[in-house]
Amino acid sequence: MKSLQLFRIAELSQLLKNKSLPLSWGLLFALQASAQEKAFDEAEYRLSPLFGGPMNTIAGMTEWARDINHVYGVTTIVAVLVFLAVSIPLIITLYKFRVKEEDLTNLRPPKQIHGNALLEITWTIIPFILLLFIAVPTWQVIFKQPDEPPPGAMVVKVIGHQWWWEFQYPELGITTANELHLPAETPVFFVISSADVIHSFWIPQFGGKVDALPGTNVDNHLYYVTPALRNSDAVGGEVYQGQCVELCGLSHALMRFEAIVHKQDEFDRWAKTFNTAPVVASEPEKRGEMLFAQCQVCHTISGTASEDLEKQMLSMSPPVAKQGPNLTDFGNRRTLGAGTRKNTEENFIRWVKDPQSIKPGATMTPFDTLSDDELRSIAAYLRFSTAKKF
Amino acid sequence: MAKNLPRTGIISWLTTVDHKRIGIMYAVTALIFLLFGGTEAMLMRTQLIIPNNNFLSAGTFNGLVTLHGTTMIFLFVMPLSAAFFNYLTPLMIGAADVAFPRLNALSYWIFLFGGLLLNFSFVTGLLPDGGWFNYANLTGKQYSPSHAIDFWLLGVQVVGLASLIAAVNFFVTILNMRCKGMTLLKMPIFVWTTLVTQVLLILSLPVITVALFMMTFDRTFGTGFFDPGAGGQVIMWQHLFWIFGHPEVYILILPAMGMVSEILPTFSRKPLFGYSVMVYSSCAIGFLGFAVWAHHMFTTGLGPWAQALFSAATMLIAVPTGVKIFNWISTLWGGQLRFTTAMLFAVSFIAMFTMGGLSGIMHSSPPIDYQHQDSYFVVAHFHYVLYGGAVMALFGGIFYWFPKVTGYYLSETLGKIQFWLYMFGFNMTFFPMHFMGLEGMPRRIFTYASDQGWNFWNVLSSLGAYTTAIGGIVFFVNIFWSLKSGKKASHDCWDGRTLEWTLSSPPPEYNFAIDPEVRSLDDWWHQKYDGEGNKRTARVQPDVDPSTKHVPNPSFWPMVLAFGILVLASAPFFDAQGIPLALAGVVIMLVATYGWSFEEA
Amino acid sequence: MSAHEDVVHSTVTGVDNRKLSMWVLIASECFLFGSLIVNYLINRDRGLAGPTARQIYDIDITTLSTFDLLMSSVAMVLALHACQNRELQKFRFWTGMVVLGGVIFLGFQFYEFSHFVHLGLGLTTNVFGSSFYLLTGCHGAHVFLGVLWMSSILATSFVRGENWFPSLPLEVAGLYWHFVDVVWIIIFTVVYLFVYI
Amino acid sequence: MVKSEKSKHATVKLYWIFAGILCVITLVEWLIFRNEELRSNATFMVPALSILSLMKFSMVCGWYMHLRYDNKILMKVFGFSAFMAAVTFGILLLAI
Repeated sequence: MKSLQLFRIAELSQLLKNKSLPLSWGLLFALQASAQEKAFDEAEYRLSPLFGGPMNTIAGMTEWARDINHVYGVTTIVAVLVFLAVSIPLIITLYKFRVKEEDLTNLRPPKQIHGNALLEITWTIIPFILLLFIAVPTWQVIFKQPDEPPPGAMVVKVIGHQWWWEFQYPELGITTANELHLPAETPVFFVISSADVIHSFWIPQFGGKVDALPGTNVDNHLYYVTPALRNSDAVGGEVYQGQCVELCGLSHALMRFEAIVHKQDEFDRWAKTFNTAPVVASEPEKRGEMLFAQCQVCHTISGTASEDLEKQMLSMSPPVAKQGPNLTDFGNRRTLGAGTRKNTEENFIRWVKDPQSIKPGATMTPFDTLSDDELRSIAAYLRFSTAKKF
Repeated sequence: MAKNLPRTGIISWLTTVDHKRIGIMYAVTALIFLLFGGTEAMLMRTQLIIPNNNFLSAGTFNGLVTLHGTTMIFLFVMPLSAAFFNYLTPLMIGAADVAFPRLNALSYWIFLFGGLLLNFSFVTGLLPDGGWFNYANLTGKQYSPSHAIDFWLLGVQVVGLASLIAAVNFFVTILNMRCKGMTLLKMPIFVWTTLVTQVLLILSLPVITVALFMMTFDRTFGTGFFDPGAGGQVIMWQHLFWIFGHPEVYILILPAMGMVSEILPTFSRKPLFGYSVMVYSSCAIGFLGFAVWAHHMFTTGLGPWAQALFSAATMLIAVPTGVKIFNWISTLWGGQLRFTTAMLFAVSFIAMFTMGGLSGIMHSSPPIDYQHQDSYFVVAHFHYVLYGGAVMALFGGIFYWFPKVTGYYLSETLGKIQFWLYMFGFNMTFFPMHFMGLEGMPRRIFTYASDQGWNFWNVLSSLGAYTTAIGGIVFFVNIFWSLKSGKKASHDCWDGRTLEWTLSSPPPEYNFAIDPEVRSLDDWWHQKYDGEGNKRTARVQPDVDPSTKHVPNPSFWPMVLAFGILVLASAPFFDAQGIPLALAGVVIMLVATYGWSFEEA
Repeated sequence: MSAHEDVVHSTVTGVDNRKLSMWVLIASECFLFGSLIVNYLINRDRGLAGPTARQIYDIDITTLSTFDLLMSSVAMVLALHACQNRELQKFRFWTGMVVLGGVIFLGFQFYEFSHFVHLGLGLTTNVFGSSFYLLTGCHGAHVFLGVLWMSSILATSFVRGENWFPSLPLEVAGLYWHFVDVVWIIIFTVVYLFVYI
Repeated sequence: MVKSEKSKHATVKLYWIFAGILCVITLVEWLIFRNEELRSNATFMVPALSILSLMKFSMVCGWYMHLRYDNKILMKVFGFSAFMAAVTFGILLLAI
């Protein structure tokens, strides 16, 4: 246990200064024990905007999200109007009919009115009409989601695991994890399921969430056309953020992923090079490749022995799936640990040595017996050999 | 034996079957559990005040999420409502006690033991961490191997049993024990909402009982009801849970609505506007409440038709609710409004509940729900309903009836300080949560990164939570101060309208010396004022020699029987070694039932 | 049973508190058995291993036990009738018959359960079995409680002597007993007779 | 307000008649089930046996439990809950 320390007062005070809030409140609770690591790494603490963060539901980048926002907009208008219709009369009443306690003894009670049928019927009927304004667009949107992949749609299988995401492209023969690569302006049909407990698949800017349920014949679907690129010259794609939104155990908060939208030709190149074998160039990478033999029980890299092992395991009866995420394009990934850390050597080594310190409850075995040199070799192999240019 | 039990001192409280004392015990217990639930909330808000915080571990946070929700619902709001049912229902309908006084005591003891069982998880360090909804299959043996989840399952099971017994008791009391002249449509509105609440409890609790049994079987005996690997379905738990869970929402809010409907007329000196419509709308809310459960499951892939129908049914609930809100405002209109603390809480209920109701209508639309489900927007929504709504009304009720129960007013000064701290703190805590939700912050996450746009709102929210905590401390100080040196209250201390105000404060053990008889709704008011509003002499209930009135005998057996249930419910924690414990529990229950049967009531 | 057991208290609705509360409990049980039956229907064909419903149900035995439970209901109304008419021998006889009917039913159920276990369907074999045992076991537990209740009335009758005619407690117990019978009527149709649908 | 309920109960003879009908219905149900073609025919079985079952149900509830003679409030309590249970679980069967 580390000793008690003042937690990041500087950060808090900066925050409070910028927003000119009374600092004294925060200081009261500024004591905390610092026993564990931060969950996400942060190069610098920065103030993100109040609205329009990476997970915002308002931006609506796809047609589907905009449909939802349309219903939301209409409903919000109705709600605000109703709120005004309640609060203004309420405030007027409270102001108009207030009486001082000491005057009360001299006052006769007011007229004892027991009701007014006409008024009560009126405010029974008006909500009905208002509800229609919400109900009609609601029903229009509900029925927009197809049951089957529409012709021309790309199918992506989304599988939730404790606590990472698996993405399969059956038409392209690709299996990857925690990074969802999508071509721009393309219809995509997601088939969503879970390998263990219930998760929920959500990219807020693309539209609503859908639960990932475990079991057979319980796949859920989601369909939309991916957004156009905001900057048509974007190299490496444009990144959107997603996260699991159903309580799925200890590290539920640490189950993020990124959706990366590419130009069509860039996506095609990504798909084409994806399954090519890693290029092992330097000496540490070679050592790393050897050491990876103990990782392949759980992880697969296409074009290596680990892929053959996976095929073997899947052909057994009953088939055995590998427990860990597919690492074929690990070198290209921006993050590790399902979007919790940047993909740096330091973070990588920390992860392999002690995954649970980053992600409580993670099922990966801690490889804390490996020497620093071995760890750096595996890092080199995974971070450089699998980083394929596309 | 029973007759010789003392009527004062600690033993008298353990053996009491007096509905008023049981009501007080419910209230005290609920307020103690409020301290638990509140502390849990403060710890969570402290963890979330800054991004990437490590004040709490992931496991502790998930446990606190679960226990906060469960405690606040099952161990605070429900029993505090039950405290009011207990204390007020017999007084309002002019009865000497409830229909089954000993069963009433049994309910309390079962509830207490259930609450203790749930919170015993703190002692063992195994906090149940499946959320208050305890979704399968995360909570199955495979993914939650320790006994943590069992604390939740068995605790809720036991508390549910208490509610069921109490519900049967109050239903029969209200139907059968009304005084002369009190037809159903002359009952105070609080009694009506109590009645509807009991119906909801009677019909919905068995469903959660079955669901809890199924999960207990899954975890204890290895069945696979909710295990996809064995052919079970995880979605079945959600259906069963929400068939109970949605009526449960109305179980929490209807008593609050009833209290507000009692407080507003008193402090505006006008009758409740549209009494009969208020009655029908309460019934309509209760009835529709059974047909909307799947709106909690819009993202689980119900299919468009089910979504359309459940969303339509959900929207319909807005109609009776809206009627209520406008009727409350009309009650105030033209009145003589006295802003006592009770009145302030009741008025704030209208405003806060409206906000919660409106964000509720938003979620009745599945597309909006796809975006808001399991985000902080939902957290904001239901706290506006249950905290801004139910809890504010309950505090209003405490301020309103405290003088009746104890004979002393609560301090108005401290009360108003508490009220404004609550109003300010509550809105500061939960209004920003709408924005967190719109910014995509998921519920039940123990930490978040700093670049998500959630930082500012979280700071605001946590500071608001601390403000309410101070309000809570003021409240507890108020109680102790007022009991010691508060202003003494007379019979009819607020110029009330219902029968309990004809009794002394506190009322005698036998309640009514003369059996009351009513001619109209708000009979007591009409005894005090003629049609022109001129005061006339009305007689309060006289005090008589208690020995001339029959009151039910105290009994130990309810507590013993409840203890037997606790012993039985503890058996699964000991796995195979639990069988003798279970048998011991059954034996205790049988002995208690035997003793109970042959004891003079 | 308290000293006041046969005093019908004056109530607003005219129904004694105990009787009304039994009906309210029955109302609650509708939801209890409703969810158990629906759970059975949903899980009936979802068993991944072990025998299926069609393979193991024995309709002849179940018809007999249904018949037995129906007859115990007849005994129940006759016992109540005798009690109300203060006919001691008949009251004791028919109350005894109710107990006997319940015990025979439990015997049938014990036979059925052990037969199924013998055929390879345990509580945890598959979700069909779990749902079946949960539903019929819960019903059986109700019957068992009824048997305890009725035998305690019978025993009390012998203790209290020939002037003890507990019409109201017997009527309340009877309501419970009949409701358990009614539940079985539904279970018999939905669980056993619909097995091929 | 205490009503004398004894006078309104059915007679012993009626109880025995109903017992006979209950047995006959059960026998008919058993016979139908013995027919291997009929028992897997859902369009026949579900309505036919539901009606038979409901007949038994209403006989026991109405006469043996005295609902027909007794205070109407009991009918309301039981009818409402049975109706609510049927609707709720009907919806559940359709929705799942």
